[in-house]
Amino acid sequence: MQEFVDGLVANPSWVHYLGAMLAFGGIVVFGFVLPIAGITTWVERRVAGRIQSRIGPNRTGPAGFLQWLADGIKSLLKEDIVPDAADAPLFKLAPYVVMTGFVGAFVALPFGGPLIIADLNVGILYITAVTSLVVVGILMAGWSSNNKWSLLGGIRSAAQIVSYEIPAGLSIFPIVMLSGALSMQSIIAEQGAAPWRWFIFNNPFTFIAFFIFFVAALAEGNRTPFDLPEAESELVMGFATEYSGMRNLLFFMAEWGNLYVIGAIVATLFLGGWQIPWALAEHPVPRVALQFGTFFLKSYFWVFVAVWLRWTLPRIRVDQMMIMCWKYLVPLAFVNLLGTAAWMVVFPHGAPGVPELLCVAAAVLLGLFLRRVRYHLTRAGLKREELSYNILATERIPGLG
Amino acid sequence: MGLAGFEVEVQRETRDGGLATEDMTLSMGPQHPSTHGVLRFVIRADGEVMKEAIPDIGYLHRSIEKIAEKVGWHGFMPYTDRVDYVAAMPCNQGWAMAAERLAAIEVPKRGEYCRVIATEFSRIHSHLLSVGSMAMDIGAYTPFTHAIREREYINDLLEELCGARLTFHYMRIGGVGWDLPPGWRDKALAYIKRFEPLIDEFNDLISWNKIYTERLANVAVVSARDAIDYNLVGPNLRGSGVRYDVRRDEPYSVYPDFDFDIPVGRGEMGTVGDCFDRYIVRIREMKESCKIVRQCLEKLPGGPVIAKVPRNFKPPAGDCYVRLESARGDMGWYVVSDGTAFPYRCKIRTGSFAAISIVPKVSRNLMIADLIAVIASLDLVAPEIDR
Amino acid sequence: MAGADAVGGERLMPALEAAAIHARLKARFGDAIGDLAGTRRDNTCATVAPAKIVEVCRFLKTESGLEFDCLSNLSGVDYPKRSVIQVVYNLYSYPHRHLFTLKVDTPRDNPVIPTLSGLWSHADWQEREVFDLLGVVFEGHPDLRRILMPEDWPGHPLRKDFVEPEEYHGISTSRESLLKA
Amino acid sequence: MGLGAYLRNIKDAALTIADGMAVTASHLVRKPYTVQYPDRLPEGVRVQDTLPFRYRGMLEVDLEICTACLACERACPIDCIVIDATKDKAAGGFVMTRFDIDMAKCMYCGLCSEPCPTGSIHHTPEFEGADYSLESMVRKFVKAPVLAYKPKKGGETDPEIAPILERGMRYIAEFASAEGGGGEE
Repeated sequence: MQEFVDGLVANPSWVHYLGAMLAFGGIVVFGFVLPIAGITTWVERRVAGRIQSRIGPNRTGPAGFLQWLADGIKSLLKEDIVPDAADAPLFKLAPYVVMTGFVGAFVALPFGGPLIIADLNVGILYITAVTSLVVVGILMAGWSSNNKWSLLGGIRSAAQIVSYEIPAGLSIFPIVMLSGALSMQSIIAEQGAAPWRWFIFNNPFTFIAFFIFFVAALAEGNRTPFDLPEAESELVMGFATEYSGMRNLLFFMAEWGNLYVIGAIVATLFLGGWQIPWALAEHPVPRVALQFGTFFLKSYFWVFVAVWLRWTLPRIRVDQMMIMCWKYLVPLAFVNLLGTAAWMVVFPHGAPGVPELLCVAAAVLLGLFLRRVRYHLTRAGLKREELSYNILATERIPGLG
Repeated sequence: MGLAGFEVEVQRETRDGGLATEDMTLSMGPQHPSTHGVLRFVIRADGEVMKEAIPDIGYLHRSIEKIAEKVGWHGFMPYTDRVDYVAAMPCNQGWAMAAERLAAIEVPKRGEYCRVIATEFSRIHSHLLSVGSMAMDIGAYTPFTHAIREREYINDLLEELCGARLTFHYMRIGGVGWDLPPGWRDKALAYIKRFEPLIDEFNDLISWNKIYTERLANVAVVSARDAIDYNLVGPNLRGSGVRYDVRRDEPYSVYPDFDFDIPVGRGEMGTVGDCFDRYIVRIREMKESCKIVRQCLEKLPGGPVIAKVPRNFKPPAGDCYVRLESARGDMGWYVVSDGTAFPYRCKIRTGSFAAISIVPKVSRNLMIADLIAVIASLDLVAPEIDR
Repeated sequence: MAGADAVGGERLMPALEAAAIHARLKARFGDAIGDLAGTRRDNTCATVAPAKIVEVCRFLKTESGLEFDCLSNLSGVDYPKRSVIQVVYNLYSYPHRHLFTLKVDTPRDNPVIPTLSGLWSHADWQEREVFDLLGVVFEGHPDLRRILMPEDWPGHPLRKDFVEPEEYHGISTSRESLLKA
Repeated sequence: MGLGAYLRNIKDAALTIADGMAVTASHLVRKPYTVQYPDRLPEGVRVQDTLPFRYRGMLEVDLEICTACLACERACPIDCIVIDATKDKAAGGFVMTRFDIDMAKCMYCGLCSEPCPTGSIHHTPEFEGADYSLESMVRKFVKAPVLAYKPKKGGETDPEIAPILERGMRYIAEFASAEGGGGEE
């Protein structure tokens, strides 16, 4: 960045550097970060439609792909009302606090070998810290809109996100212990490309730690079954009841963006990030592209799983949410932490056959699950032409009146 | 409407640390996403835990009982669909039975069979909506769309039978308006064969889900004695363990010809009479209704579907109290006739009116999220409460 | 009470005919009970003096062999010709599966009946509805207010001589028909 | 809550959530059920044509076979049908000057089409009745005063009235099957 600015301007002062950084930041945010949040909305609405026997957006752009752009423009044009009883400054500031929480996390996400904005040596610690800014924004929104439903939503989100930071943090520690460093790139470097070299299959404790981290991350992202702060059927719209127009969109863009951040962190910590099996050292561009592709696929698979969970499970109640965190997730997370520590003492260089065994066990579990899916299909008595494996198909079930 | 009658005295406690806490008074409704129809609850809550939930009804009061006195006996039949538009057929049947009992009209066998088919389909139709919207109130949106998708099939069948999708106006005094159209019988049988496994799929998706059962078990437990005391009827009563169904215990129409059993709450996930029991009784009742419709379609006799009833219908003076099993339980029609062409008085006692009167009792110390579950499990529907 | 034991569903105790029920009532309360009227099972009824309605109902509810544990329906009927408002109680017994109807006549200009909300909890709301729509005052009712109509609604709609007010708080209650002659 | 219950809770949660996800996964491969009304229907298909014969949509009156007997006006519980017919010796029958139906108030109950002797007032499968003003919701069927139809003894001979009458009779036959008991067995 320094040489780039020196080349451009004769004797650059700090103003030029600031301008260049802001310009670069703007390009990255508006060119990459916000479209990712938008594309996640499109993935969610198409998958949700398919699960609910309907189609989902398919009018704007090819297969409805530009739906998020249409929503964005619509929200920009919509009037955003600030209720006069609301505390205006806080009310207006809340969405931007939430957005900084979401966009800030992209700094340390490793999209490829060289493709990282800043390879901080405190990578995962920084991301955990930045993503907890979201709770400040939501609480601010809930309290400042001076509406009882929003207050309830805000308080719920404070209780939820703060208490789920603990199991999330605790299940990151085994990975950090295994890789010996906090920086995201070095965590990935410790893992190999092959599935049995990933940290998830390293030992049974990290296998369980993966699920605990995923559940806790869902709670932090306010995703079902933990979407209590913005529970449509109970609190009208939760903390976002009084918001409208662009402010409302900022909240939900942050929510879907956080969903991608969860996918990215899970892919980095547990699934070997952008590691690809082939070296391809001599031609770097396809190598980086391939790395970026594998990272993208891995994180989007877990975004798909989160969406799939959202359209299957009901919502948990506030007290059950606290019980689940403090009585189930936190103790298990401690067990995993101690287990991994003991594992590293017993097998300093990794147990010989355990990763492969765990990999096979996971494959068997997946097989059982697919058998159960086929059982549901046969029981519902669906004929061949009522099925279609193309998820974007919009053609209707034949034979319906 | 104001808050007259709802003055909730606000308790201000100062706990030991000198910190003053105050109860929050919330008005949930009449425009609220999960009060089914226009219902309003004034809630006094300490944080999330409710101290009191006072229902405030009357927003959908069209005074159907006054309209009955203005339009003739035949003219009131379309209005009975509006008494409970979620399950309209039983209401038609109630009014028709009341008029037939007053004028001692004998409905031909095929007409009674058509009525039973229509009522049982309307019961499945209403239970699907109730079960689907209950899952949505607890937070799962997919079961709602699956339930509504199955409900659309029944809409199409009933649309072909009587020409309307919600307010059917299918039955007439003395029988039913139309006979089964040709080919309808096979479509109905095919639908039942396709629908029964989908109930099990719905159960696997949501009913046995741990989060769902945790949200519903041991919530708002109603004992059998309280249920009878508050005159809870239908699935709400059977959920509390009382095995009572008007179709079997006070037989009317041709129900004695069919055999079906009465599902009762057994407290599988918690205690007998909690929200889960009322919900699971509704699901099992759908299967029973499928059994009845299948037997009905197989034993369908020939002959006319309506008796000769004069267009200017004047039943002899007198009164009658008809009870029939609607989707929301035993619906009582008290009808008085004074021999003229206009009904003198018609009082409709419905299941939801009794069910909402128990909400203040069961909703003490529940959480706000539970109140939504209680409203959904009691299957409250605004038109039936306010009439 | 026996109501709950009917959980098994099979009829625990024999159902009494309306005449038998009426005979026991007559034996107990003498002339406070009118004679048996009605042609079919569902409308066999007896009129009861307003003053005695609470004892009669307590007797019907707690007497072994009767046990009417459910007030199935409570409706008010306005008879301007006899200048009387008649309140009809349809009682039902779950253990016995038998039903009986009581009718109470009160003068139309000042209808007052003792409340039954002490005996059956559902009577509370049903009486409030009859008060709201017909203006019958139920003495001793814990919370006698209008239930369906707004608090300040003039008159009682289900009375035969009710004339709907032109407008309510500025909102007109009628819309001239579009089908002008 | 003993350790057994603790572990059983976790097992129940895991198994039932997995089963629920299996059901939704099976839906990922099923085709949608929804019709893309109104702009992406299959070629040449009009939704109104797919509706069953008995569908009670917007009302329509065939003045050619209307005998001005006012049966429908009496039968309507909402009084949303108004007919002005005066006896006119010169024209030899009733002359109708007005036949209005207020479609805004109509509740599509079908009570008017039942007593009609010739089936002239009947429901059509048309359901798209949205309009810009309440006044325009009033359907005025009589443009110019018309002589009421008198059913002929030996059946209709006039070629362009016969098909209308035949359609009307078929509409009534649908109800007649209610009386006549023409079930398909």
